[in-house]
Amino acid sequence: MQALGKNGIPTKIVVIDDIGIWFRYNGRGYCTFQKEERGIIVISIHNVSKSYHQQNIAYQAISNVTLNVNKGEIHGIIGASGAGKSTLLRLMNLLEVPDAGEVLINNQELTKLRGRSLRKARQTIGMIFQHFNLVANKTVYNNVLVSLELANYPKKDRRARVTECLKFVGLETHADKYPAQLSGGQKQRVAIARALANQPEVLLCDEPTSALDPNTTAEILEVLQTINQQLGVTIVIVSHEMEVIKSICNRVSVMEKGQIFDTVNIMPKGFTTPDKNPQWFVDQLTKAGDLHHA
Amino acid sequence: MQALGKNGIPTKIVVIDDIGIWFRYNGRGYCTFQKEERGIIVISIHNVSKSYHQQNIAYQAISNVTLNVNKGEIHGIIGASGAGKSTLLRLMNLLEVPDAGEVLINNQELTKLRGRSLRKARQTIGMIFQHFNLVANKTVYNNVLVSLELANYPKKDRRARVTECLKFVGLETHADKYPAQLSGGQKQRVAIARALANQPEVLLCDEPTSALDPNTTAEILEVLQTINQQLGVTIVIVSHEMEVIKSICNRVSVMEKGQIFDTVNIMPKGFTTPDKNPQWFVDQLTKAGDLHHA
Amino acid sequence: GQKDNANEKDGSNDELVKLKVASLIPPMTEILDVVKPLLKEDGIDLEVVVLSDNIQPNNALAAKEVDANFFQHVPYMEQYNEENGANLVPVQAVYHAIYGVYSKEYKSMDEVPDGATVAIANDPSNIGRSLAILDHQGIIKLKEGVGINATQADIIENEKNLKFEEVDLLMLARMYDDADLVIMTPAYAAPLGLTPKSDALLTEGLESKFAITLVAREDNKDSEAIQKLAERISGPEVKQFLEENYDETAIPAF
Amino acid sequence: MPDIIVQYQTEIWQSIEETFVMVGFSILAAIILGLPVGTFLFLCRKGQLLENRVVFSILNLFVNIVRSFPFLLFVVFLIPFTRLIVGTAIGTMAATIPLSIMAIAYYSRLVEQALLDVPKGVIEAATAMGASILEIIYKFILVEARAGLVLGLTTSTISFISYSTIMGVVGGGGIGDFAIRYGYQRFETELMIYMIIIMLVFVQIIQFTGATIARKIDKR
Amino acid sequence: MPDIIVQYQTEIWQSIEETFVMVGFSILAAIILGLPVGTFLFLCRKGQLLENRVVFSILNLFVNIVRSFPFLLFVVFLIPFTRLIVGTAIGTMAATIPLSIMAIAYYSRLVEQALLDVPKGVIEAATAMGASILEIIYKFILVEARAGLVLGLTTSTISFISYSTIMGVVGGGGIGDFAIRYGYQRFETELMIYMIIIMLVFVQIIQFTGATIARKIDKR
Ligand SMILES: Nc1ncnc2c1ncn2[C@@H]1O[C@H](COP(=O)(O)OP(=O)(O)OP(=O)(O)O)[C@@H](O)[C@H]1O
Ligand SMILES: Nc1ncnc2c1ncn2[C@@H]1O[C@H](COP(=O)(O)OP(=O)(O)OP(=O)(O)O)[C@@H](O)[C@H]1O
Ligand SMILES: [Mg+2]
Ligand SMILES: [Mg+2]
Repeated sequence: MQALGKNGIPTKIVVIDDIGIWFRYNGRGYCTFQKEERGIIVISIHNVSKSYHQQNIAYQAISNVTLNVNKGEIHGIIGASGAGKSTLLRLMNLLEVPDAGEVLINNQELTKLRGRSLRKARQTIGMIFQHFNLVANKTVYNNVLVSLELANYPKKDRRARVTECLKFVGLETHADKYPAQLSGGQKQRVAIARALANQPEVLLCDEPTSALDPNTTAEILEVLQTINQQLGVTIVIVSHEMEVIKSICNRVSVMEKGQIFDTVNIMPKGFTTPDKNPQWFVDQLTKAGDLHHA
Repeated sequence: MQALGKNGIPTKIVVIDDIGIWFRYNGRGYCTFQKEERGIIVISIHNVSKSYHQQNIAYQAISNVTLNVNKGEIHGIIGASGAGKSTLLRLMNLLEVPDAGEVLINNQELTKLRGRSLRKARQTIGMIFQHFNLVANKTVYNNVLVSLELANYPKKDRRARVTECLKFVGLETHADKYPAQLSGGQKQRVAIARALANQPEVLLCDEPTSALDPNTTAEILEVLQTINQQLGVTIVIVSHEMEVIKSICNRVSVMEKGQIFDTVNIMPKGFTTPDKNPQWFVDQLTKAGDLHHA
Repeated sequence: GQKDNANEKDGSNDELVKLKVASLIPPMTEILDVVKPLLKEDGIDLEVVVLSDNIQPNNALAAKEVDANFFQHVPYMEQYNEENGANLVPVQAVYHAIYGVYSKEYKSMDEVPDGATVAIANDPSNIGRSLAILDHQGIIKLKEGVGINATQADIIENEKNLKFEEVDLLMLARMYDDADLVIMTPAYAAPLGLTPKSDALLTEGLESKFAITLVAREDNKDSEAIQKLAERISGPEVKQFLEENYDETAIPAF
Repeated sequence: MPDIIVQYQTEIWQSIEETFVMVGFSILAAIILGLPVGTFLFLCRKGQLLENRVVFSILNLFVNIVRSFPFLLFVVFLIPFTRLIVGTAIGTMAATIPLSIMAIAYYSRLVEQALLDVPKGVIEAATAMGASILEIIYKFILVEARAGLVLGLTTSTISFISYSTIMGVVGGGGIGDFAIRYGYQRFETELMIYMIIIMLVFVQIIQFTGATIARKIDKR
Repeated sequence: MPDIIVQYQTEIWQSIEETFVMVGFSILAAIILGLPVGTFLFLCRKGQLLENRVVFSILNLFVNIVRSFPFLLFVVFLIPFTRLIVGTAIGTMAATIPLSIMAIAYYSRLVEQALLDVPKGVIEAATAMGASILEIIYKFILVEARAGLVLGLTTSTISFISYSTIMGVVGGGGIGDFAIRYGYQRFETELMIYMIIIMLVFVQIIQFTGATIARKIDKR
């Protein structure tokens, strides 16, 4: 099957199912949607508002936002600092409880759940953070294991599952290290492995690459894309970096002052993995045009 | 005077002096050098080596590096994480004492100075850091003032000088605030004002924008460029972000494993100041090509 | 005029001889308070230094920081002299504080069961004194000749298997509820409403050599001020005071 | 071995044993009760998981009062309570009661401080993973704070030793009391100095052990 | 006003005054000497500006020994020294000596801790600006650590009050000693409780004042 993408670049459609249209582009596999309505809605936010109170002054962080995230998409959230991106994301797993409105995950009304059932629901939603938030006193292995323990994953299968997840992020040989012994990118991959352990349907990412350098950012984005493509995990990613959003998202919401300004569908443009080779830097610099070697 | 730049874009040569050729390009003023040798060397690093000892294991952070920085240039240092960029910069004002080799600022051999004379020399070298390193318990005004106090700046002129510096970075109205009340970009501008107070000839910047978002990064880069152009301050800027280096540097050293891999002259390509307007995000996203509004 | 007045005042103060006396607890401190105005008439300004442990008053006296002290009996003082090479001397015995053995539960020594606990003070001279009472009354038997220096190790016979608990002097009264027997001075028994005469199972008896005594140093014992103090402290006012306030607990020794 | 130590051998051993009993019970109380009290102090603080002004204020007041009570008076004040618990108010066992209560107050404050050092992000990650409050405490907060908890217990233990010297008042005995009674009251200055040295050696050993363990288990 | 307080008015006022003198001198000593000792402890640490193993070890040992010395024995132990300084070993003034030495050791440890909280970057920026060590201390480190220093002094002051209760031994007097003498020895339980309440009120006032000042001057 050959098809012509919107921009005229040939794409190879692999399969069409009820999730959407899976195709290959530039040697990579993607899933997109003919129509937004076609997708199954995984996360649904209805008229949600959230305000913070500080010294008796209420600050409206999110005002009356409605947003649907479709199954299998990588949904970006971008906007200026303070626009409410993180708050919106944290509303999706009820880390922040909304003042008004509903949050639904897979048609289950999260805002109605309490105690044990809320915790159960949260176990199906992975989350990764800018600063990794690993337990520094647990080994890589145990950081992943704890997520299985919390979900009462069958005891006998835990070891295999942890190893599998670590393999997925390429850290199987680092299982016995502590987070402090890892680089930033490795730490984030442990956090991803931990989030994946319970086979979540959704992965929420708050600035997952903002603490990382460009090399490592590309590394992590690649892992996220693989998760989306190979495991079909829906990803919501908050970032203030245009490059990050453009590189892997197929739908992006732009936020402003606690509201969604616009939501656009885009074609993820991929990322160039910068080389560790110093010549790469020189090439990048000289590519720019008018210059001569010193 | 009209001239044709290397890339064919017309540039307007303003003046040629013994520093180099000053010209306008794209509406901005720049200074470049016909020949590297033409420039007056402000910072000179000769065969410098530096190793760190941790648990009796020596790690060679800088091996036998030689580098000249010319008066009036914005010299970038880029390279992978751990390449030794920060260490090289910190050697320039002897925050790290080299194991071997000499460091000269304005032909003064810094490595020979001790005590008071070293401190005097340091007062002519400004430095700004990734995390600003402001005194959180001093007001903006006092943060700048302290630098004048240290240099025994005439008492009666201090107030005027602090105000002048704060005006330069656009913070004159924030003089009585404390750093915690400022945004990241404002904090970095205070740090710049503090570094400028003693009219330094050189400004050393270690990842000055890495803690900032893109809007603010552009803001700070603009301030640095203005300092370079209006005050003729030589700037050395360490960054791992290619975009940052490309946007304002006219000479760049690429580092690898404690050595300078290459040094190239480039034409600074300027920076787009991202708009706070959310439409800017949408434009950026849609510019990318094949997409439709959701 | 004002200046003169001030001088006059100073002058009158100068005429008074300052006398510092260290003491511990009532009634000792109160006796000193009684003699204070009397000594003023004799041209002596008495300052009472209240300390709260029973080593410091002797240390202070030996170091000439006070001129006398008033809190101890002669054996205790002798023990101090011996251990520290000091030369403190008794000046005037003032009152007998009769050690008594008290019990909340038992009316007589016969009722006291085997293995009863006995609370005694934990400083050496009071340990010795407490054991000596029991020895004297034939309840236990101590090694020959240990006298006031006895410790529990010197008990050679203990028919009732008494168990001794050494507690701070100041805690003895609090132990009344706790221990089967408490051995203490009247000063500590008084707040409990106990007197040696009517409540103690055993007492030392008036012949006790443990009279609370005014103590000074060899070098100042004959000084006029000390002698005046000795005179006043064994005077009728003190006697009257003790009889009125400490009828059964502090019996004048002069 | 100096003669005087040989001479008083039995008593010295006994006093060491008494100190061990008193300090040992205090440590136990600190762990069994001080740890939960400190954890509650932390959890009930403003902005924390179990934010609860009333519980926090009560616990905080308890800790403040016990810690600022002059210890000697505290011991006396507690006598009726001590008698209720151990049946007597004198002796080493009785001495453990006021010491243990002080230990709980003392350690719980250090526990609170150690837990406050746990990055909020870790607690947030735990919540996002669907951990219950008990799981957050056991599998995250206490794990992350363990080095601080050990250091706090070390500091506390040294304080307990210091407090235990006062327990001679109620017949608690112990090394410090021995030093006071034999060394100070019986003027065996040499013996007193040896006892002080023994105490300081204990303190140094505890300090060193605590610091070493804390360093070993701290992987941050 | 309860009768018993009216009755003992003079003595109570005097004991309060004595406490103020003892604690006041301790605070002075803590500031005048504890602050520099703590600063040196910090500066001489590994990796700090004046890294010096010998000085650090000596100061560290001094602080450790004083802090782990049973305070009663410490007071006794210091008598010859006290006599040398104030000419006498008894009375309120004499009591200030051991208290002050304890205060220096106590506060210096808290100073060290507070200074360790100052971000290394600030010190680095100061060095890069050509500040001398003295300037770094006065214009940067102490400014940045000031809230911690005030909180430390608050904690210390409360400890000094607690330690001052023991000073009755050498005739130091003070509220705690008064409570012990009248309340405990003379069984004036009511009076004792009032005195304890007075002490706790003082402690709460100090705690509150210290915390408020620290919050006000903390701009971080
Ligand atoms: N816990 C809180 N208490 C008070 N105000 C808060 C809290 N969390 C967020 N806010 C405020 O809510 C607004 C939105 O915050 P949010 O963190 O969602 O913004 P953001 O878009 O993620 O910004 P950034 O890019 O800086 O992370 C901000 O003004 C912020 O100050
Ligand atoms: N104080 C130190 N002690 C020990 N090793 C150090 C120290 N500072 C730097 N290093 C080591 O020296 C090497 C060079 O460090 P440097 O900070 O100069 O790198 P960099 O190029 O600035 O990297 P980055 O982009 O991560 O800041 C690194 O391997 C680092 O681990
Ligand atoms: Mg955010
Ligand atoms: Mg660096």
